[in-house]
Parts: sequence; structure tokens; C-alpha cells
Amino acid sequence: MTGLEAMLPLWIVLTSLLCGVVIFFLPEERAGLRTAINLFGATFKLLLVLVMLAGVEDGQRYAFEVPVVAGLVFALRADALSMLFLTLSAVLWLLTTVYAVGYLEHSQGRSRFFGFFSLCVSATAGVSMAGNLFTLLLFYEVLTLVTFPLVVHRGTPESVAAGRIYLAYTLGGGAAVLLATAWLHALLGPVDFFERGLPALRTLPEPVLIGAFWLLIAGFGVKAALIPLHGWLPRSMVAPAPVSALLHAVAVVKAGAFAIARVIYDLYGIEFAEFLGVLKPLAVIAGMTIVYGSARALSQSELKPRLAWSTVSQVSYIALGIATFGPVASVGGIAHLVHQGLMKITLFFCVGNLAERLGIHRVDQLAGCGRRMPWTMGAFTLAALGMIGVPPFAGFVSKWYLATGALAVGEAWVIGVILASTILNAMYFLPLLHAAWFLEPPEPSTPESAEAPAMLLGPPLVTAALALAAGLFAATSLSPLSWAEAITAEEYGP
Amino acid sequence: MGTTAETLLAHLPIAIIVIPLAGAVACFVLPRAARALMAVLGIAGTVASGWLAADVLEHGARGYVVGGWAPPLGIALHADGLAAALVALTAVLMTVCGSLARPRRSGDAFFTSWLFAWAALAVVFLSDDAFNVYVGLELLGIASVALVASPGTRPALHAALRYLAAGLTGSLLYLLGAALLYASEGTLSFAGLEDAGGAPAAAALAFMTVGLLLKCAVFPLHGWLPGAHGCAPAPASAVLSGVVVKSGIYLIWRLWSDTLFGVPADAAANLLGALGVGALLWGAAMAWRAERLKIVIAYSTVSQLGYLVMAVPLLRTAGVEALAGVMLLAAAHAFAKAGCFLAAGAVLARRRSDRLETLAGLVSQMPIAAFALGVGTVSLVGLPPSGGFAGKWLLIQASFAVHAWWWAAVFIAGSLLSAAVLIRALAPAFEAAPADCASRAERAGASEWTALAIALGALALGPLAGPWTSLVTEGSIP
Amino acid sequence: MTSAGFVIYATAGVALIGAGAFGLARARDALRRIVAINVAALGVLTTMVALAARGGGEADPVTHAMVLTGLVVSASATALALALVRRMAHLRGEEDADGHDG
Amino acid sequence: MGIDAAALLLDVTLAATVVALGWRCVITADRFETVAVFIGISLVMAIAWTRLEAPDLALAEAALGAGLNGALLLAAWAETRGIEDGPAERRIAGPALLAATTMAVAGAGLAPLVGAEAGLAAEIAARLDQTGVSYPVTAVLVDFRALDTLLELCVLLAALAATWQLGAARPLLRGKLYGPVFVAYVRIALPLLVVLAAALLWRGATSPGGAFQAGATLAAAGVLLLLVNPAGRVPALSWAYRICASLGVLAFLGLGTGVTAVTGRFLDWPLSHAGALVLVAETAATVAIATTLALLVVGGRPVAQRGRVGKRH
Repeated sequence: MTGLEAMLPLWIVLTSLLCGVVIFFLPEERAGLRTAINLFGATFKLLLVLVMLAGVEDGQRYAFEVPVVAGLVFALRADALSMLFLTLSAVLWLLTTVYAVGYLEHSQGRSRFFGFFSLCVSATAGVSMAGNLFTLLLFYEVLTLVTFPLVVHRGTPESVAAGRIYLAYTLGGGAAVLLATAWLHALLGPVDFFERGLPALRTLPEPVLIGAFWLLIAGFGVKAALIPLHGWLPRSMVAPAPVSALLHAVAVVKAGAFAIARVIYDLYGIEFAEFLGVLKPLAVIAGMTIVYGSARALSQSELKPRLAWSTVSQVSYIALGIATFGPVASVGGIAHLVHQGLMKITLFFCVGNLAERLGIHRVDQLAGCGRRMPWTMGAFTLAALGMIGVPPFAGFVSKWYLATGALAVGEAWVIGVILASTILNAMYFLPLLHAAWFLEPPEPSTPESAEAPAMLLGPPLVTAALALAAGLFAATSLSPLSWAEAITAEEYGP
Repeated sequence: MGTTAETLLAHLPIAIIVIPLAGAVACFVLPRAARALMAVLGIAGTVASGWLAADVLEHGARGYVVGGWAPPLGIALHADGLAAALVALTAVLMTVCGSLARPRRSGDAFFTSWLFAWAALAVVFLSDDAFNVYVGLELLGIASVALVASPGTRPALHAALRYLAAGLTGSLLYLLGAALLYASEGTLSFAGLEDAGGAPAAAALAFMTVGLLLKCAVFPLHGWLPGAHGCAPAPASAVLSGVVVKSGIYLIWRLWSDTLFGVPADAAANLLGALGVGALLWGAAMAWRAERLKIVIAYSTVSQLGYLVMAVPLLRTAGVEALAGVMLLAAAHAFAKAGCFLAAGAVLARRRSDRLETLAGLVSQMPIAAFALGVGTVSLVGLPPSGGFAGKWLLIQASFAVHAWWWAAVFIAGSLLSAAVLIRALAPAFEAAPADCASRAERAGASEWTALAIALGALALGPLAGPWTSLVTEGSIP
Repeated sequence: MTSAGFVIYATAGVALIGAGAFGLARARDALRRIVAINVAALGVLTTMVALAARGGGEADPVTHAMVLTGLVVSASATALALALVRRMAHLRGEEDADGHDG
Repeated sequence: MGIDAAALLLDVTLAATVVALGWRCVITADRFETVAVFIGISLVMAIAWTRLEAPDLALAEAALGAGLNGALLLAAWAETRGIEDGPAERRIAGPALLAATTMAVAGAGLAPLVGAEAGLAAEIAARLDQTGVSYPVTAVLVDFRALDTLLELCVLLAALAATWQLGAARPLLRGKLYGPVFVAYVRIALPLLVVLAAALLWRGATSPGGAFQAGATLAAAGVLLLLVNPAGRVPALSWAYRICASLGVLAFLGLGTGVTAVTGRFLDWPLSHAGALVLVAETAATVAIATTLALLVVGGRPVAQRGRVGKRH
């Protein structure tokens, strides 16, 4: 592998890092230059990711390692699982940048916002390509640091309070992961990720392994919003719409779920985890989070908190899929990582447009807005139906694989969970659609069609289309589903 | 060329002490040239310290006999890895912060005290003689008091007096300990005390340790620090918190970690560890209640010093790895704390108050100062990729290596505690500026940029931990 | 110097250290605190001089040099402390005066 | 036997007086008594140290401890007379416990040392010929441990720099002392002190004496000079103060580095000129100590008193 290719993973992390630093020191009024750098950075990174995707497709392995302190190695590695999450975050970062430029047209502190925005994406890229537990912890904590300023961007007392709660949860999680990492490192030396689990790990006594496992799950579970560690997610909805869209639908929340997948697949190995008997409790927790999240979403009167609780529940599908010891269920779980990202980001974009254009924040204000903002509500409907799991949308595909996979391994209760959650999804999404399309707008004060401008409308439409395509063309080789199958094939072996 | 470089290299240890001393006297005699002298000698001192560090890294510890008489008659300097690292750290901080100092009145006296403090630190780190270290500690005490008293306001004078009283008592206890040691062992040089034992040596160790704990404000003897570091001008408190306070702890490490004192010290070492935990908790509790940003940062020094004292039991058991970790923590803390104090100083200078409730809008008005404080907090809390994290990581590894896992839990709980404290203090900075005052970001001054540079230095210590740890563990405590 | 002499003066020194510690712990007033520290300093120095003369023969010059240096060092530190006390009293005086008509 | 018993009796009474004065000084509520008794302790201690075969220490203690410290304490007492920092503390238990533990630990440390022989007297005596001075204490101060002396002079200079930072000097006792009797006394005492200082300095090489004692005596003469002008005004700051105060450090640094070229070691006097070099260094140290201690008594930066004197009476 030539020098440049080995450096590819590093370049992907550095691209958005450099963009972030440059933008950070740009004076406020240079909006044009800032947008140019932003878009250039996003597209260049997407290109690099696609190049690497092609490389990983035909079996090439990218790795970059540099020793740091005594015994610690900073390692970046690109394999099938990391490419899935990396591609998702690169694509959605480009779209969200476009959306954010339009959304924050006249607000203050945009240099600071976009600086931290790019840093956050490079942290996500780092999490996805981490080659060992130490690098994962490094980027996991850096992700916390760079997302805090975004959560508190508005500067209102509520957002600062929400930011402090966010830090309390995530730093607590980070401490748990640090303890586990140090514990394993002290016993094993470098803790690297291996295909189907680290062999050296199996030599350790069981109590140590189980203790470390639950520490890691607790640490990563904070960002994956597992019960009872989910408290920060609904509260940090005070952040601006682009932040909620990318961070809480994709980057931060998925980083937690991805890290759990990484620990189970590439640290413990799926068989060894099953042997330890730790998968069952995790599946139960995930199940409970799914139902609890959907139930709480039902009672929310505001749009964004409702979506936030829906995210809490949806992310646990991924955990449920991974924790169910069966190849088909894990395909469903991994594919949902992408599907949920696409659908949820569309919903957040549309809710952002509604708030921006018509000042709609509450559920009961949605009456007749389908007529006034047809395209936005169209995308919203597509995504909402997808979330409920109506075929042929992406949501249906992942739920279907989850259900059949669970049935195959005799975990019938999982079907119950999925059914209950689907019903709850329907109960908190359908009334929105009904109000939007079938009710008269209260008073025709605003002009007939107050559709969002191109920069705010484009991204949701693209993501809605991607969500639809992920469902329709699931069978093709390029779809997230087939990519998930490839990952599962590696993890479960012959 | 070879020989002159060789002789210069041979005289490096004493040169590092003489350069700041000569600078101090020169500033006193030629008051108008004080600032220029400070700059020139600052650079000379940094070059010499850097050269010494590089030389020790390559060839191991380097000794120097002052006045031609070897111990026990004369005084010897001993520049091992640990001492060379600390001397280099001192040089960097003293030069950078020195260039920022803007004493309003009697600049000559300020820079004289500044350079005396630097020379005294060099003596304390390099000297191998217990009594010579006493005079160094005393010179350091008086020079630091001068820096604390330089604003000339009543609270500053009160804090300076309290600091001086504590320093004097501490030095007195240390002197009594040194005298007892000399009487029982017949030599004052640390190197010769390998097999010291018996009642006089134990009493000496007790007195010296309590004296040093008082001089470096370890809980419960920390009363004087918050006032002193809070009132001192920002560059001074940066250096006081960053390096001066650590000189006492360096001596404690040297006394407690050597195979010195056959006296059954393990129980007492754990007592020191408990004191460290007390400092951590008490510092955090007091910082939680403080209203001014500089006082919060000062109390966080008290709590961070707890880490350095807590490492003493680990130094005795886990040896080299613990030393690397604790020195990395000390260096990262020095840079991060200096960055925070300089930023807080800039905030105080521009907004006339650093009370926490008036911090609203800091992020939009003084982005560079806010960013420096943020980066400093990252290292103080010990989040990756900062040097603080690397230091804490090594300490946790060391505690696991000796199966003392409770120390690991304490280190992690401590970092969460300091996170809570510092975030509570800095959170208001993220709030939007109140409507009346402008929320335009004003041009950042030199001190803000320097604060950011130093804080980023603490961050850079993470990836650059390798060379620092190999220097520190070079031929030092076995 | 017989060892009896050493015992007498060493106990005197230790007693002075105790007195200094007692005074320091009790002192509220800065001047008292400085005097207490000086009493303790005298105690320490006396113990050292006694230690120097405890052997039968000639007194140990290294300890004498240490005592001399210790004496000068604590004298200058006390001078600085007292200068601080006087300056604070002066400022307090000025404050009270300004306080009324300021 | 008679002489030993008498000597023992003298030692016991001296020790008992010192301890009694020490505790009295600490317990009394009256601030003036604390200061006065402290000066008393210093004087009695000077006598006790002569009994411990340390005549030069006794001289230094009398000059520095009783003389200068006493003067400073009295000046500080005078200026803080009206101000009461806080209620006189009545708690006894805590301080008593602290005192008891300190004494216990010190006692435990000293007990085993009763019989043991005293330090390095023999080695130093054997090597005196290589130092250019014949009195062991001066040899230790200037040759064996010259770095200590250099640092100690820096401590003095640092204390002076710190005091100069506090602000302008204020008139000393506002010239209250100035009167015919005082002037007559000064006219006699001044030359005596200067001659005594010179003698102490010169003898330092061969017998008890040396820079510190000479410096302290000269400082006393300086204080007398400062007190003898009517308004107690301190002559304005000039470079003379600065040069004299830093002469000691300058000498040690300059000679120390210069000598390095000859002998290859910092502060390592070459045997051929050791005596002369030591004398130069000692004289410079004396001048420095005298100026610094006198200016420390002033307690502030002696700036020109252009119309400022009238402001505050």
C-alpha cells in the first residue's frame, strides 16, 4: 500500500479538522469565504470517503498508526463497519452544511458555529475509523468537547443549562470508558480491534471481562441514549435546527451505537459475548428503551422534543439488532444505523423549515401547513411513513430483518417490542400528517404558498429520496442493506 | 569548536542559576533597562535550560561541584532527568509570562523579583544540598511574595503577608529538619542520605515534609494560596500556580521516593496520599463556592496539587511509570493553569471584573480568551488528547500495575469533580451578551493570544508526551 | 562543651520552638504572628548551635555557617513582613481618612 | 569541681531565663510587651551562644536579632498602635496541642544525638590551609559553601526589592528623636560603630567576625544617620543606593565567574590569590549588607520628598 493510501484515513479526519480551524479564525463578516471553505471541505471529504469506499470494496485495508505515550498507539483503520458510518456522516455533513448556511443566514457567531461543526464531523470520522479502544475513547471524548459549544450556541440560559446537563452525562460516560480502557490496557497491553474479537481478551478472568463490558456499555450507552442514560437528549433540543439534525439524529447518537457495535463485534466477538451471557440483558435494555422512548414521544406537545424521544427509541433498534445473537437480526440493526439517520435527519430538516418559515413549534399548529409548504411536508410525510415502517421505505426493511432475525433465534419477545413500537410510532406521527394535509389552515394570513427557499428545501428532499431509495433498491449491491450483510458475514464468519 | 562547546556544556547547571541571578541584579542596578534585560536574559536562560534538557536526555544525569569542594564539605548540583525537565518548564513559563508582565509602578523591582524567583527555582531543582535548597526556598518565598504584593492594593498586601508568614514557617520547619538530618547523618547532600534511618532521620523527614506541604499549599495547610494567587497580577499567578508551588512537591518526591529513609514510611506515604485526596475534594468544594474566576482557578490549583501529592505512595511502589505520569500531569497543569490565569487576567483587564455572573457574552466578545480558558479546562480535567489525559492515563496504569485500583478510581472521580467545578464557572461565558453592551468581538490583545498559545501547549503535551516522559525518567529516581 | 550543656540548651531551644508554635497558632494580629515566628526561629537556631557544640572538641563550623545564614535570611524575611504590616497600616490609615471626606 | 558547677548553674539560669521570656512573650496580651520581651530574648540568647562556643554567632545575633529586628518591630508596633487586627484570641487547646506535638517530635529527634560526635570540624580544620582564611566559620562561608553566601546576599536584595515595590518611603519617626542629646550621642557612636565594623571585617579572616557582623554594625550606624536629620526625611533615591545594595552579589558573581576561567569551577578561589579575593568579596558583602539592612528599616522606596512631606502629619 503506497504512502498516500495509508494516510487516507488520517487525511479524512484532517480535512474537516483543518476546515474547522481555518473557519474558526475567519472574521464574522466573511460569509462568502466561509461558505466556500465549508462546501469545499465537505465535498473533498466526500470524495476521499468514496475513494476509500471503493478501495475497501475490493478488499484493500487502510491503516495508520503512530505510538503516543508508553504503550499507547493512535490507530486509524478502515473496515466495512467503519465505512458504513463514515459514508453516512460524510454525505449528511455535506447536506447539513448546505442547510445550515441557509438556516443561519442572519444569526451571530457563525464562524464559531461552523468551526465547531467541522471539528465535530472530524471527531465522528475518528470514532468510525478508530483502530483500538484508546483511539475510540480519544475521539469519543473530543466529540463531547466540540458538540458542547454547538448545543449552547444560542446562548440562552436554557441552552447553557441543557449544555451543562449534556456535559454531565457525556463526561460521566467518558469516565466509565476511561476506567474500562485503562483496566483492560493494564491487563492486556494494547487493546486493538480484531475481526471477530480480540483473541487475547479471552485469557482474562470472567468477572473482569463482564465488569469491563458493562462499563463500556454504560459509557457508550450515554451517547446511544439507552435508558437510564438518555436524559440529556430531549433537553438538548434547544440547539439550533442544523445541530439537532446532524448531531442528535446522526453524529452524536450514532457514535454511541456504533461504539457499542464495535465493542461487541471487534473487541469481544459476537460468539464470545454470547458465551459470556451479556447480550441478553443488553437486548432487554434496548427493548425497554424502544418502547419507553416511543411512549414518551407520544406525550410531547412540541415537535422537536417529540422527534428527540423518537430518536431515543429508534437508536435502540440498532442496539437491539446487535444484541440479538443472529446474523439476520444484526443485519437489520446495522442497516437501521443508516436508515434511521436518513429518515430522522429529513424530519429535523422539515421541522426546522416549519419553525423558520411559519414559526410552527407545537404539534397543534400543524393544521393545513401541507397546503402552504407542500414540498417540505411531502418530505416530512415520506420520512414519517418510513419511521413507522410502512413498506417500501427503509424503515420497513430494517424492522422486517429485525423481526425475522429474532424469530429465527427464538427471541419471540422482540417481535412484540417491534410491533408495540410501530403502533406507537403510528400514533405519534399519523396525527401530524393528518393535521398537515386534511385540515384547513387556521387563517389564510400568510401568502398561499410559503415554501422554504432552495437551500432549506434541497437537503430534506435529497435525504427523503435517499431514504426511499434505501428501501426500494435494498436488494442492489450499493444499498446500506447489502453493505450490512457484508459486515455481518465478516462478523459471524462461516 | 568542540572544546568550547564542551566546557560550556560542563558549566550548564551553574549557568542556569547564574543567568537569572545576574539578570535580577542588573534589573535592580539599571532600572530603566529592566524590560530589555528581562527579554535578553529570558531567552538566554531558556536556551541554556533547553540545551541542558537535551544533553541529559542524551547522556544522562550531569553533576557539577560548586566551589571546587565535593560533598559533604562543599555543595554539588545534580541535573537528572526530572530536574532538567522542571528547569526547562520553568524557563519557558518564566520567559513567556515575563514578556507579558506590565507592572504599573516600580517595574525594576517587579522584574528583579521575577528573575530572583526564576533563579531560586533553578537552585531548588538542581541543588543536591539540603541547606542550599533551604536558602533557595527562602529566596523563592520572598520573590514570590514581592510578585503577589506588586499591585499594591490592600487585599494584595494582606494576601502577600499571609503567604510570607506561611512561607517563613514552612522554611523554618524545613531548616529544623535539615539540621537534624545533618546532625544524624553527617552530610547535607541528598545523594549521601541513601541509608539514613533511625529516630532523628524520621523526625527530620516529618519536619521537612510538613514545612514543604505548608510552602506548596497542600490541604489542610492551603489557606494562603487562593488569596495570593487570586490577587497577584495574571502573569505572576500563572507562574506561581504553574511552577513555584510545584517546587515544594518536587522536593517531597525526592525525599519520599528515594530509597532514603529506611524508616517505615509506607504508612506515612499513604497518609500523604490521603492528604492529596483531601486536597482534591476540598479544593473542588471551595472552587464550587468561589465567585471570582481567578479564585476558582486558584482553588483548582489546590485541588490539582492533590494529584501530585497523591502520587507519592505510587512513586514508592510503581516507580518510573508513576513518575512519568505525575510529571506529565505537573507539566500539563503548569501550562493549562498559566493559560487560564493569563486569559482570566485579560478578562479582568478588559471588563473590569471577573465575577462569574458578569461573564455573560464572553465567548462572543473575547473569543480568544474564552477559547484559551476552554482549552485549559480540557487539560486540567484531563480529557484526551491533552497532556493532562496522558499523565492521568500513566498514573492509572501505574496504580493498576501495583493492584492499587482504588487510586485509579480516585483519579477518575477527581477529574469528574474538577470538570464539574470548571464547567460551572465557565458556563455563563457561553450565554449571549446582555442587550446593552456590544456583542462585537473586539481585537484580541497579546496576552489573550499568549494565553491561547500556552493552553494549546498543554494540549500538545498529549501527543508529545513521549520525549517528555523519556527525559523525566532519564537516570532519576530508580 | 560538655554533653550536659548540650542537653540544657537543646531543651531550651525545643521549648522556644514550642512557644513559637503556640504563639503562631494563637496569634490573630499580624505583628504577634511575626514575633511568634521569630521566637520559633530563635528556638531552631539555638537547637542548631547546641547540636554544633555537642561533641567534646571544637564546635562544628558548618552548622555555625548554617545558623549565620539562617539568621540573616530570617531577619530579611521579617523585615519584609514588617514593611508589609507598616504599609497596610498606612493604607488603612489613608483609607479611614479618605473614607470620611472621600 | 567548683568551676564546672558554676558553669552548669550559669547555663541552667541562662536557659531558664530564655524559656521563661519566650513563653512570656507569646502569652502576654500587651503588644508592646511582646516586642520588648522579644528583644530581651535575643540579647540573652546572644550571651547563651557565647557559652556554646559561638562568639561570632553571638555578635550577629546581638546586631541582627536584637538590634535591627528590634528596631523594625518597634517601628511596626508604633505605626500599628491604634489598629487592632482582631479580638485577642483566647483559645488554648489547639495551639497547646500543636506546641506539644512539635516539641515531642523535636525531642524525639534530638534525644539519640546526645552522645554522638559533632560534624565536620576535623575535616575542615585539616583543609583550612587550602582556603586562604584561617577561621573555620569564615572558611565555610566564603570558600567551602560560597554558593550559600551568594544566595543569602540575593535574599537580602530580594527583600529590599520587594520593599521598594510597596511604595514611597515615609519619614522615619517624623524626626521626633531629633534633639541635642541625640545629636551628641550620634556624634560619638557613629565613628565608633564604623571602626568596630572595620575591625570585625578585618578579623573575620583569622578569628570570629566577618561580613555579616560587620555589615550589621555598619547598618546600625546607617540607621543612626537616617534618624539624625530633623524631619526624619530619607535622602532621595540615587544610583548610589542601588550600587551599594547590590555590591555583594555583584562581587560574588563577578569574582566567581572570573575565577572559573582560572580554576575551571565557579566560585573556586585559586590558592595563590585566595586571601585577597576573599577579602574583596567580604568587603563588598559588608557594604551590601549594611546598605540593604539600613534601607529595609526605612521600609519603602526612598524617593525625593518634593512637597510631599507637608501632606500627612
